[in-house]
Amino acid sequence: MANTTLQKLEKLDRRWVFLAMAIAVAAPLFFKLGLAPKTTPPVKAFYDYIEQLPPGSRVLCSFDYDPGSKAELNPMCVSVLRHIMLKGHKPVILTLWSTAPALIERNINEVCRDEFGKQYGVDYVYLGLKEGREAVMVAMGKSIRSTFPTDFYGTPLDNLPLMNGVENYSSFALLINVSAGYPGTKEYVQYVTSRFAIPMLSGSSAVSVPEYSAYFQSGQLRGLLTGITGAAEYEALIGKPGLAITAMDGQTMGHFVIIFFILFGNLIFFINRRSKGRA
Amino acid sequence: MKREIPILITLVFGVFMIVQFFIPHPAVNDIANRLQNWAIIVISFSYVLGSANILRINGELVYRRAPGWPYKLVLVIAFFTMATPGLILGIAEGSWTNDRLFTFTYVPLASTMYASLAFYIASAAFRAFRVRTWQASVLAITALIVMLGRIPVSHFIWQDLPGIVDWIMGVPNAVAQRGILIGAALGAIATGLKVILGIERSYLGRE
Amino acid sequence: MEFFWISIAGLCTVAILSFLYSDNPLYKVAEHFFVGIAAGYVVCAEFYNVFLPNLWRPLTSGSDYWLIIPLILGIALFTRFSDELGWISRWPMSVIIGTYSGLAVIGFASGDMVLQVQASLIPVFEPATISTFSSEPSVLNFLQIFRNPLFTLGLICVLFYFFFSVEHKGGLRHIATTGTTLLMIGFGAGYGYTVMTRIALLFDRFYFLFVEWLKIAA
Amino acid sequence: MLLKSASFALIVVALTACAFAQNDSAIVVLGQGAAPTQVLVVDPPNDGGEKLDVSWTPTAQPGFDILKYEVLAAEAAEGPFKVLAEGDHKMTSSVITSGNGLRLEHDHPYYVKVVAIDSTSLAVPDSTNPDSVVVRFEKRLRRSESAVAGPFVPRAAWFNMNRLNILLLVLAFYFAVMFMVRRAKAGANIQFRRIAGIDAIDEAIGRATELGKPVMYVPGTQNIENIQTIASIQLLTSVAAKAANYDIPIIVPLNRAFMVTVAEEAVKQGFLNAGRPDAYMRDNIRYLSDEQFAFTSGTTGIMMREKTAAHFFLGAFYAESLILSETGFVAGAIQIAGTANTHQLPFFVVACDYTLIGEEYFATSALVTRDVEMMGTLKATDYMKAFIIACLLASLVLEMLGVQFLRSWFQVI
Repeated sequence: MANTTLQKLEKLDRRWVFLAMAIAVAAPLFFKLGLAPKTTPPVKAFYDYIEQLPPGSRVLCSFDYDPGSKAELNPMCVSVLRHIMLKGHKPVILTLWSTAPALIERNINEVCRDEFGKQYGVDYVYLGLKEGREAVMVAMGKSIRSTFPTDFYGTPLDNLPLMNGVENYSSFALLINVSAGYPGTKEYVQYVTSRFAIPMLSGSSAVSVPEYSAYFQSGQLRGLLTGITGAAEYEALIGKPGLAITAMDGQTMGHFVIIFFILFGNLIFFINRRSKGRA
Repeated sequence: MKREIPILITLVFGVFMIVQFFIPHPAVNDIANRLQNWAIIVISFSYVLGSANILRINGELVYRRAPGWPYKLVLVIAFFTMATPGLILGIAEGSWTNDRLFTFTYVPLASTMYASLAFYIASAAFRAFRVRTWQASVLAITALIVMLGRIPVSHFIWQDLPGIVDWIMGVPNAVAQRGILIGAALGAIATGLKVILGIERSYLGRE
Repeated sequence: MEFFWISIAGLCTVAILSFLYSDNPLYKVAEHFFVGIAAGYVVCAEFYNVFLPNLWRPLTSGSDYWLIIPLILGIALFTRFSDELGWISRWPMSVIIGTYSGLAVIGFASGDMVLQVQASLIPVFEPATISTFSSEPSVLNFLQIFRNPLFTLGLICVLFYFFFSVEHKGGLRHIATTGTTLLMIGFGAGYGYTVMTRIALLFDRFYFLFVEWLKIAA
Repeated sequence: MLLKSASFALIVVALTACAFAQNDSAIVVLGQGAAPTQVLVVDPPNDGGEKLDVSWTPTAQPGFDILKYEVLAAEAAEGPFKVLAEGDHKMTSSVITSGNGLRLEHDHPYYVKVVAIDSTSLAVPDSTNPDSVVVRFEKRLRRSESAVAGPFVPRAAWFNMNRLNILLLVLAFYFAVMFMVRRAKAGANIQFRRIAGIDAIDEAIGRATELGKPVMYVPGTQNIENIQTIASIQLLTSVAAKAANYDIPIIVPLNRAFMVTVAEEAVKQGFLNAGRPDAYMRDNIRYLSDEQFAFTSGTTGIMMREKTAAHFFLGAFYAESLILSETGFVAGAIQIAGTANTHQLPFFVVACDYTLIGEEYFATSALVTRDVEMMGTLKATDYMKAFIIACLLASLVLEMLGVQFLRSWFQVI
């Protein structure tokens, strides 16, 4: 009897699994837990690097994600911009993902223009999208002006005071890449940091964190925001809680559900295998 | 003519991309930079080609009244709903395409597509994640520790857990990733060189 | 008006999620609409961000007539649609392939091969880790002792797994096995972190559905 | 502390600048007072002649509260000078490059000067009361300029010596590849260890044949310029040939329009190699969508509808790997995966019957096709790996002895 139930469970319609997942992740929206993560070394290194830059430093930001990875990386993009603004640094922002320009423009307007009241062209610049992936990264090492003749709004770079004197990577104190995949942090490490002397920080989708950990360990990355948890730690560090911290409750529940499913699935598997063996 | 010129073009572009790394002299670097900027433009065209191809294929299906053509028609209509006002009025903030169409259709559609992966990962965890070998058990144990250690309640479970996960990520994981990176790099370098030198030409197809 | 558009977004979300129950026309409409919108958006994005600033303006203003070459190459890509002229599209294809192959050789050589090897050229053992552990015994300090040995000897084991000239027999099998174990730890970490990403994306959709759209949760 | 003083200095500069914006420009002092002495300009080696290293000695005279330094350059001794670099009072050197409308080019002469900026109090008559003898003290910025140094001519290098190590490694690798390929072509017996993945490929096709169901081959989701895709296309020809031998269809779903011709050619070639060109079906090479998830659901749709019995996921994969491999697992198909995209490997390892990890994937391509070219390359890659392992072993000894020769040799930039 018990065995047949377990055998049925092994072939359970996956829609029940879907439902369990949905309930677990959605429940914290109705019953708040208010969890906040503790800072981990890669996130602390990310935060510290921006903190120690002299105020007014020019920072090159490449935000490479799309609506599909927005949930994880938009909080990072917003927090990075906030932190840069809080420290009085001057971001020059671009993207290599063709569906990113609108998402990033909204963040820039919300943070730089509305929240901090900074002046476009003087305190921050949005270069927009350039297609070409690695080719763009290397081309910017020679001349940002020939790669980006105008900014996102069609203004020639010469008319933007912040771009005055900007030639290539050497005009920047730091490169920050928020990356959902290809092209992103791996390519910036391969084609930019090992070619042009510019320190780099990365905010990465958690999927790529294990791989980028090797770059962080070797010093090719000076700091690493590790997925949504890293984004939440970073929000806590800069003192501006946002969506990433809100997400921590659902995150916790979701992890528990997956852990449960792995253990439970294997338990059934082994019990069934043993009973089959006896039979 | 049909094979030699493409191989020559690959050689020229490939060689300049390599030598510009070693030769800083502007005589070489300026040409390499120009070639790069050309490549950026051609790549951009290739994306438009991709879109045009989607349109062509689906338009044809609608024209032929192929099975499921009404859906293809939805696709074609969606294309023009985005592209027409987008090309005329622009896609910056403040435009209809961006503030309405992109924000309220593209963004939720794309993010939900990716979000549904959470369900598949759950179902895969339950139905496909089987610890049948010792390799899989090492993988499973690490995965469980990492998942537990990366949630805000981890230090309640065991105070050292977050630190252990930091160590796993920073040491054994980094070592494994490094090994893979080095191995993959060698493969990539070999293939890259062979493509440039015209030894590897399967990308050209068969004549 | 705002609620109307948010409801459209809500409908899109529900339409895609409905696929989890079973494939249905609503999902198919949403999916095709999505592909069409995406294709349309890419055309606009390329037009405003690359075609106009990098090609059209410099060309028409006369600042760089050489750009006629990538223009022709770009247009030549479209010969792919023709059976007789399709071979012309290999020229621009070769531009793309040549560029990426050349860049890849250097990128992988400097970024992944040389610098990653360099980071493991460290002493095999750090005596200070022992003294730290003996003065302050803890699990974490114990683990730190293995840091340098893993980065040097451990890396050799992983590389040996990818060494195809020697059969993994006898004592060598243990080296390869250690390599595989380390690889599996890496993949386990990968699994855990991917779970993190996926759940983050899902939570965001629920946040949208219940908080921003239906406003039934706070 | 450092940060505080730096930001304080900046605030002082900003406030003084604001307060006296309506006044005449700052006072300029030449070659004395706070002016830096001994401006040294060096042309850095290994560059394209677009940089100059400038260093200077701060004034030895006490009593100056220097706020910042500016480095200026010009094409002529008499100017106009442009500010190319600036920094706080602690700065004593800087690398200058093009900027501010001045282009630094190789083989052109440039003149350089360094300006120290401090604030000073200046007595001025009280302008509100012209008859008064009372003076006010105003704080003003004072610019103390060094003597103009120059001309300096940056030279462009024909080789970046810092990158010699990479050139040597790439060249050594290249010659090893050429040498081994030549040997392979000459018929030398090149031996490799057994890779279980190769047997797995045959087994998978055999299983599909038993069931009489089609094979599915997904060559990744990236374009042909991706090196993984290129390797996958080579494997595709072999897998297609095997499928043709057993007379089972091979379905290739694609998510790049570009890939259609390439995949068609590869499969056609495979059928030709197997002597079954007649069995080739163009309709089985299917371009589904450029959009990742439309492609994924299209591919899983094919799995469900056509009950494909063997799945090959070989190439560059992203998020779709999970759905593809799970759907295949549940459908009971035998699955072989191979990718160099590390982050997708866990899902393949868990849900596939055999997974080719990273370089194993490229090696399999060589061993399956028995292509002398690729076999030679694989052998050369092994030599390179042996070299790296040797370096790691050597460094175990060297580093313990405190010799860091190897580590510095592997330095880049």
